Amino acid sequence: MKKEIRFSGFGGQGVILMGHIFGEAAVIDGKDVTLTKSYGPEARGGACSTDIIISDDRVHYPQVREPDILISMSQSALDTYVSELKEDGLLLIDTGLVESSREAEGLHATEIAGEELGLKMVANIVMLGYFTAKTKLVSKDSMEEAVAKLVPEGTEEKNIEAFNRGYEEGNK
Amino acid sequence: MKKEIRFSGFGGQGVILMGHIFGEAAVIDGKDVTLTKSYGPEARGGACSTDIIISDDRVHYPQVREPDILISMSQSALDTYVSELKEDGLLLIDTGLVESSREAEGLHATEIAGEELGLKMVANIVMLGYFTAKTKLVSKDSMEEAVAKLVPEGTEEKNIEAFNRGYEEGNK
Amino acid sequence: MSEKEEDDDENGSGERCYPAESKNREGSICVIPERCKGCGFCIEFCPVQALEASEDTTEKGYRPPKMTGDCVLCGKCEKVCPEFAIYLKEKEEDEERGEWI
Amino acid sequence: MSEKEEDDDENGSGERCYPAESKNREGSICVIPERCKGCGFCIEFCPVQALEASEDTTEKGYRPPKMTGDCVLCGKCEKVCPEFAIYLKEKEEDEERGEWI
Amino acid sequence: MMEPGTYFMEGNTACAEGAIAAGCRFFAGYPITPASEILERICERFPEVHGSYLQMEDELASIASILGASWAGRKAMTATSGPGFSLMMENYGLGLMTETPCVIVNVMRGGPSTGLPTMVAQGDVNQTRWGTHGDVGVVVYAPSSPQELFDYTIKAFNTAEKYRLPVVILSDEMVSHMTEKVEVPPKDEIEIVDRKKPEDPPEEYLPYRPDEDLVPPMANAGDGYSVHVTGLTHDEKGHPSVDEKTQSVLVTRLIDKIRKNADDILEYEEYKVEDADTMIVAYGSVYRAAIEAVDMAREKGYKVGLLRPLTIWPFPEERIYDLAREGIDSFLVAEINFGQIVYEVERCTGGASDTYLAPRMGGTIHTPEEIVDRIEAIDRGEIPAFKE
Amino acid sequence: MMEPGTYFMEGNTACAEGAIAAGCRFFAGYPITPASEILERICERFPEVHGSYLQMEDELASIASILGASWAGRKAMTATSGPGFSLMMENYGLGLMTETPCVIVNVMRGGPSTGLPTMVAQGDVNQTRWGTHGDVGVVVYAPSSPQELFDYTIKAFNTAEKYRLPVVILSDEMVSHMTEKVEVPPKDEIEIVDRKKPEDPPEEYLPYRPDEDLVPPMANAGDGYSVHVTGLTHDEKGHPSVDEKTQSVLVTRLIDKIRKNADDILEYEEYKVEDADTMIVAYGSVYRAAIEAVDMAREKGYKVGLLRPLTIWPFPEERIYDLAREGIDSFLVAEINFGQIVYEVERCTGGASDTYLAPRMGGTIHTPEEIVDRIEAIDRGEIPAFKE
Amino acid sequence: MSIRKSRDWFSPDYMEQKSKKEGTYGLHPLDNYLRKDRIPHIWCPGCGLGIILNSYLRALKNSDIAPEDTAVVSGIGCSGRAAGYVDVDSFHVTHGRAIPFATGLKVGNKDLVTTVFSGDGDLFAIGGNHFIHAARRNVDFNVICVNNFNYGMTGGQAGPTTPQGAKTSTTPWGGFEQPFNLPAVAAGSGAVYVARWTTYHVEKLIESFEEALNKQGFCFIEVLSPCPTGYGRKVGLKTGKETMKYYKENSEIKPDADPSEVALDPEDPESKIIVGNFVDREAPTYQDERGKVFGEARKKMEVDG
Amino acid sequence: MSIRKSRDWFSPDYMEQKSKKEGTYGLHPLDNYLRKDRIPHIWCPGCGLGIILNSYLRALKNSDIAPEDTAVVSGIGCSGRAAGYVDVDSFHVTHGRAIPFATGLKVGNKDLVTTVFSGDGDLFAIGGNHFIHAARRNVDFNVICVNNFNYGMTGGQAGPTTPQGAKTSTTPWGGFEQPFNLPAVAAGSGAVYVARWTTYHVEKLIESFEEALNKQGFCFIEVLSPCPTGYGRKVGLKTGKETMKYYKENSEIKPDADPSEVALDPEDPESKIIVGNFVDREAPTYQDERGKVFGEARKKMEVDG
Ligand SMILES: Cc1ncc(C[n+]2csc(CCOP(=O)(O)OP(=O)(O)O)c2C)c(N)n1
Ligand SMILES: Cc1ncc(C[n+]2csc(CCOP(=O)(O)OP(=O)(O)O)c2C)c(N)n1
Ligand code: SF4
Ligand code: SF4
Ligand code: SF4
Ligand code: SF4
Repeated sequence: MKKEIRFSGFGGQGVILMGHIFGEAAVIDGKDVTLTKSYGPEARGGACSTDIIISDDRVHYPQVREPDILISMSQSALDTYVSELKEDGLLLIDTGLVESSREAEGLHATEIAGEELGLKMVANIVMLGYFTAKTKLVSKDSMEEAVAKLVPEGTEEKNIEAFNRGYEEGNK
Repeated sequence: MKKEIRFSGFGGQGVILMGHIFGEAAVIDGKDVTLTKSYGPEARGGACSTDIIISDDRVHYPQVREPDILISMSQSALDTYVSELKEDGLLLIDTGLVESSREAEGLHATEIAGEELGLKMVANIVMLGYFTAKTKLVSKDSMEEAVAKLVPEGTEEKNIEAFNRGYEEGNK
Repeated sequence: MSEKEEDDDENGSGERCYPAESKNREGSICVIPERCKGCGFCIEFCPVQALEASEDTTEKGYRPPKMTGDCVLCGKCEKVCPEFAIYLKEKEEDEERGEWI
Repeated sequence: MSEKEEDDDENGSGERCYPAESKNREGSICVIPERCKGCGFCIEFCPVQALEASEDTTEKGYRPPKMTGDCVLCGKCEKVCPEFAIYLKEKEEDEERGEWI
Repeated sequence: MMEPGTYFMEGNTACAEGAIAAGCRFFAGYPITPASEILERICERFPEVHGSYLQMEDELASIASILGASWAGRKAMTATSGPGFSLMMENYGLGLMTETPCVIVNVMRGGPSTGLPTMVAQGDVNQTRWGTHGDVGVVVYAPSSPQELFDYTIKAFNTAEKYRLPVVILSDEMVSHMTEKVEVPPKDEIEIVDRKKPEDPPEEYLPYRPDEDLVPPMANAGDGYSVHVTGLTHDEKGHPSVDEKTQSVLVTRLIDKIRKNADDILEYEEYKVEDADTMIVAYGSVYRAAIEAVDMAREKGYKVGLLRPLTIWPFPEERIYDLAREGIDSFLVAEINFGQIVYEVERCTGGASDTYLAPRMGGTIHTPEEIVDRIEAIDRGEIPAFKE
Repeated sequence: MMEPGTYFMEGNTACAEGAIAAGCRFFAGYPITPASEILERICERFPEVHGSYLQMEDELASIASILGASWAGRKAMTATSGPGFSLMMENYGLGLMTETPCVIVNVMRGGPSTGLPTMVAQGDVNQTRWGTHGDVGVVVYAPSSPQELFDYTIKAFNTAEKYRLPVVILSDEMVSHMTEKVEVPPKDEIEIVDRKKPEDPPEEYLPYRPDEDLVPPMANAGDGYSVHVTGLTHDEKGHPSVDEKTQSVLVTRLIDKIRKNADDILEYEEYKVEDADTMIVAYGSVYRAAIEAVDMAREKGYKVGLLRPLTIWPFPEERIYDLAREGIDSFLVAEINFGQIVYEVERCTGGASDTYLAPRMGGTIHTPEEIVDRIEAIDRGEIPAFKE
Repeated sequence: MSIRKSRDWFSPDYMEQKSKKEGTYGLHPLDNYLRKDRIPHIWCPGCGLGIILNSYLRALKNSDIAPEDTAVVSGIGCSGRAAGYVDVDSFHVTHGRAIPFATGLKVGNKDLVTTVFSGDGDLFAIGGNHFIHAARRNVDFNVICVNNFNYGMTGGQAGPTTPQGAKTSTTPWGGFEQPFNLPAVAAGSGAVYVARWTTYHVEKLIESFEEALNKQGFCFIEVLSPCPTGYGRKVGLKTGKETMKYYKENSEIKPDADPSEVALDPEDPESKIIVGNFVDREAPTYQDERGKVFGEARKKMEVDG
Repeated sequence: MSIRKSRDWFSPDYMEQKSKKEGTYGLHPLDNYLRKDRIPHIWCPGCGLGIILNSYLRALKNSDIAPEDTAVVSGIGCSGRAAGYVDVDSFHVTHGRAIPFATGLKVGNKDLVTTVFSGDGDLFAIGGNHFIHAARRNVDFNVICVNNFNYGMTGGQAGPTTPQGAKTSTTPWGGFEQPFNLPAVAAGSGAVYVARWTTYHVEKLIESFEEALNKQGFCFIEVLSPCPTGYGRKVGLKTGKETMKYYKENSEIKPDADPSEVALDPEDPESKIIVGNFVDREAPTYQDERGKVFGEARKKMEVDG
């Protein structure tokens, strides 16, 4: 098994964190995983993305070229990256923020986070839950462990809740 | 014709100037000439020397190894350099300051300068006059021109006098 | 505050101009939305609170200012704007009052 | 000034020591000729002009100081000497006067 | 030190952790993309391990202060990128001349000049060898992953201590900003080398008299040896000398110290070399594309192997020489520059193989396909052999 | 400018006079042995020619300010030796990246580090090419006499202006401190090249769009072109870009600018090459020993010739390649270092000849006898061919 | 070669023509001074740099100086990007070297009104030596120093202006170094004009820039500026607006304050940010002094033949 | 490995043994502090450097500090050769970098009483930035700056302390730059101890060096020193003696003078060389401050687990 995944959105949505949580979980699961990100001259603003390659064997070439899975949390991110998605690739979106002409699955993560959970900030974790359920690339347990480890101190519970909420949606 | 010449003495005697005057004269005479000097970490003190190679043809290798002519204005300079003088080389010394076990010609330049001419400083030029007469490597005219050009402004006359005094001695 | 009327987009650049007058002077405050990064300086430091963030967001997700109050044409907003996104356009140039441009 | 007597070269190092006394103290001023570069600082700044350049030159052509006057063992010369070529040697070390070493 | 275990760690973080594991307790630096995370990690971790962190006013100061700290007995490191590395060139030379153990990390980004600050390149490879004035012998490691950044930072400290010199870790933006699994072994499984101390008492100690391995034992400041250290040409006592002989003895030894110990220092890896007629040469992040390129090319029927220098300097020159004589028809050097190591490869083949370059000016690393395309093009005779 | 005529002049003085003759009217420097006399001569002469002399606080400032002055339209120069040259490496890169015409003199002395400040060496040869981070194309002249220092300083300015780059004059202590006959030609016999100015009006001018010769015309500051100059990767407008393509186009052009114009820039001399089977390669002061060595060796019956690069970079690689194939059995490189140019020679021979080194660590230049001895030893098979 | 006389191109007429052709006529009044194709700039939302650039361009516009007689030199950093946005001859050089580059530029062409626009890190960390030497020499240019209390460009590390105790990426446990008091360094090194303002004080800033543009000699203006991304975030001033408000509420204008007494002391909650034009004195510039000596030298040479 | 405890070797006993063995016992009382095999040093006749070294060694001898706890760091220059003559751990580094090297040395081993002994060019031309930053940080070491008004080692060129108007090898027509007032630069950057003396004031110098050796924090002592070869020769003070006499006649001791008011003004024949200990204050050192922050960090870590 080897998959290329791109998490994308705009700065501030916690897109990089998504990649790190997923990567951490993959390591817990004993996979080989490589995370890369791209930087521009701006300190802030613009589309932003994290790329992950996960594999049972050693990942050599580290760059994602044609993602198997693209997660888009913003319209501009979708517009920038969708053309690179593999033909039979999986596209996951925040349906509240993004419209896609290409077939996509998703949920309104921002709304769930903001309205149901009362913390808009955790939309990325909701999406991660959804993504985990949809892809089954890593175990739920490892993801929860990784979430708890990497989110800011004191917000663990809320984030696990968010993760499970998204996971639920993904399993529907 | 190609000759290697070393002017030596201690710092402050104007040994470097001797080389420059001679070199300048050689250029006026249309010779090829290369002057080199060696530096140490000290700004002042110790034995000091100027090396000249004069030739009718192009001087390539610039360093003097076995001088044909050694001029020594101080004992320590003589002691340092005399062993390098060619076997049939010519040794010229200030007889008042230097004692040589090897055959040498010379004059008491410092005394002539100080007592006859009233300016100890011009001992080097007295010696240059002597040297010019003894070696005939360059013309007297060119030497006089070079002396006038290179000595400090206002001292030209005194120096030409010194030169001629030494030249006279050398022709004796 | 009540919404101010907005001038036509005169030059096709997307800019929005809000007419205003103060004492003997007439002019407008123009906003170039696609330059705005929503820092809110213009709104915060307007001495008469004439500006407010608009509801609509730019392509990059920022909410440029719009005029809702009575602008006194002081020019503070154009000076504090780090984005060259808002400026004061005078109707007639008045030599004597040149200093407030 | 009259020439002072010179101590023996005690240790074969070529140094020259000139005995002196002042008040209750006895000692000598020693010169290590081969270190001297003839700057003349000791001679110039001796408060009692006890030093003078000697006639004989060192190998490098410098004229080290010799004592010709009445040294008061003040230690100035050893402090202004840039060459560590002159120093004050006390006959008996007097704890209380340690500071003038 | 970190608890042993498996971590998901960024390359720069792994480098900082490797340094701490190696015993580095002095770090001086000046921020620069893409090396800043090394500084930042050190800052976070140093209180715990009682290390001294100094954020200096510039890179000149950073390197000068790690040399000072090394003489105070600390294991010391600095980290920078191209522009800062260029500023370190004078004191890199001082460190080499005074045989001062320390580690310099250069995370390469696009050059020349300010270039592409946030993007990968490999343009400083020859600078590590020739960047300072005068002749020197150097040791440079080029890791390819966070794990190797961890491991080779430890190794760099060990080599620095063992051979008394500033060792360079030549990372690149891709390797340093990549996050991967890093295994941190238990403390007692990590080999740590410390500098040789003198066994002679001070009155007999000659701070620059080498042992048989050409390395002189080193007394730290404060050890009571009253060492004198100078960037001037110096004799075994450490005293300056303007003697030509002293110069020759000293500089020859500095170079031979590396050359004659190359067997111990040199590291390279090979992949599928047995039946190969074409060898890719690649290092750093490009190695990771090259290894895939080998397999892809082999699928297409090309007999391709891979030589990957882990020490850039010393360079595996003899190995290349031998390969060239043992049936390798061509070497293809893939590097993110306009040709640096390729000159060395071409020289080492002695004309017995053809040498080709797959250049790239910086921004991203080669794709494996790109390297394979190059192999095919060479095969079709479309690419002239490398000649500048 | 000096009156035309024949002078007895020190190398450093000749260099300063060459600069003045070339139109240099801005000089910034920081004293260092053995280059200080260049500064001192400039200081003496600049009031007369209305030049601007600045004694800067260090070498970093010196080179930065000549780049600034060049953009102000001045012909500008700085002079230093190894330690200062090492400090200039970052801004040497800026000058190359921004295509700023100027001249840098490096009078080599013994290295590494402070080394032998008052003595000759040739240890900075590879530094001129690889000393800054990233890939660059460079031009470096190595004169051998005061006359050549005069002539090649003028040429360096011309090349700098013509190809828009900082050109290096690599002198050495021996050449710079030697006094010889220097012929100063009448003004109208001296060729002076000035930078190309744009012919386009400002609104059409693209400051980094090259002409066919790969060199873009240059508008000075104050000319009304509103140029933007940056050390970042930039497009033809001069605007920064993080685009890989832009990087590739720019850096490739910077290197090709030299490579493709090498026919125009490259200079070397040969001596008694016709029937030779052995070639000495030497430059700078060592060339002067080598030329005598050729004659001495020939007297002993050896068929020896001499190749002397006057431009070190670009290097006469094709010529060596050809010689190696046309019957030269061996090349003997005599340089005052532990092997720098010898690597290049060995590479260029492509294994068709053997390459040998006559090294020297600094202090004095080779004697002709020493070189001849080396030739004899090679002949007797006592010296292994150069392989590091 | 046929170079049109450059001066024509920058005439108001020419500017108008140009902007009309580009369809930007009637847009922002500073657009003619900006490289419009590079706007919006890369600076973060809420960053103060745009305000300072805005003020500088206004000052330039207000002054009588023709843009083609003007040059801007920047080092590396967020602030250093300023050179890339001004539509005059502009130089974005290496980190820390803006001042010596500007020295060469100005000494090379005395008619160029030259401004160094750069960051506190660029000018006082890596570039500190050049600063004090240029001030000592009194080279005739202006230095606008954007002080955002950290290295913005590289991710918010501590620098020589970071207040003691502040948390930054390289002082996660709090800073432990004394910061520089920049006006004191400038005045102590010889600057003839020394001012400090914040981005809140735009009118004063414009005035100050104008004064500097018109003044001979080494002029220094420190501008405190919000960096919400790098610095603000970590010290509890999350947005540019909060920082601007902080400046508004905590500044005290004290013209002619002794520069050595205007150190910022954030640990003292009572202390104010002292702003104002602290120094404005006359002194011969480097160029004047050199001109004098060289002039006399030439006279002497003539006399001596 | 068997390393004898180093402390024994420097006991007075050991020193006596050593010097007796070498046959130098009874010679110059400072010989045990000198690398005798390198004496005579390379400095010119009449150079003041030997006096300053002499004073420094006397101060060291007077202090309670054991030589093996002492380090000397020099840059490049005639002054920089000092490190080569003191028989303690001594470092002769690159030009301008003595201060950052010493920073690493001192921070690396806080027990080493560290002195930077270097020239005005080394410390204030090429090394100026490091100087002001080390002073700002208040790193705990002493800086002895030999000011001979020029670059001696390279042949008497003008530097940042050369008086305006002075003729040197690079100002043959007279200098045209304002020199630094070094005590002001030091005090302004944060030095806790600032003094100036001349080589004539040997007793004061020894006292000052002792004070600095015993003080915590960044201490700066400027020593005016004759350089007959480089500087004196060209300004009419041909010998060291003449310069020393000049110092004697033209100095005025003004302890506690404001450092900003002690600039040397040789163009004013009335003006005096103001000497004295100008600043002596207490302030926490860099090491103290970092220790505090790191200590607290460690506490916090423990609490946080
Ligand atoms: C020689 C060198 N060292 C380090 C850097 C990395 N660097 C770029 S900008 C910068 C600091 C910028 O800080 P400042 O001048 O305060 O500007 P700001 O970004 O805060 O506006 C640094 C350290 C560099 N480009 N070059
Ligand atoms: C990088 C570098 N630049 C220049 C030099 C040349 N250099 C050696 S000493 C010196 C100046 C010394 O002046 P100062 O520090 O005042 O000491 P002094 O010799 O006067 O005692 C210079 C410029 C050098 N060694 N290294
Ligand atoms: S000040 Fe400018 S950028 Fe900020 S909100 Fe107002 S218009 Fe937008
Ligand atoms: S000790 Fe004092 S009195 Fe005696 S010679 Fe020396 S300076 Fe003169
Ligand atoms: S990082 Fe700071 S200084 Fe840089 S653009 Fe952003 S807010 Fe401005
Ligand atoms: S040149 Fe000057 S400073 Fe150097 S040793 Fe001679 S007198 Fe002393």
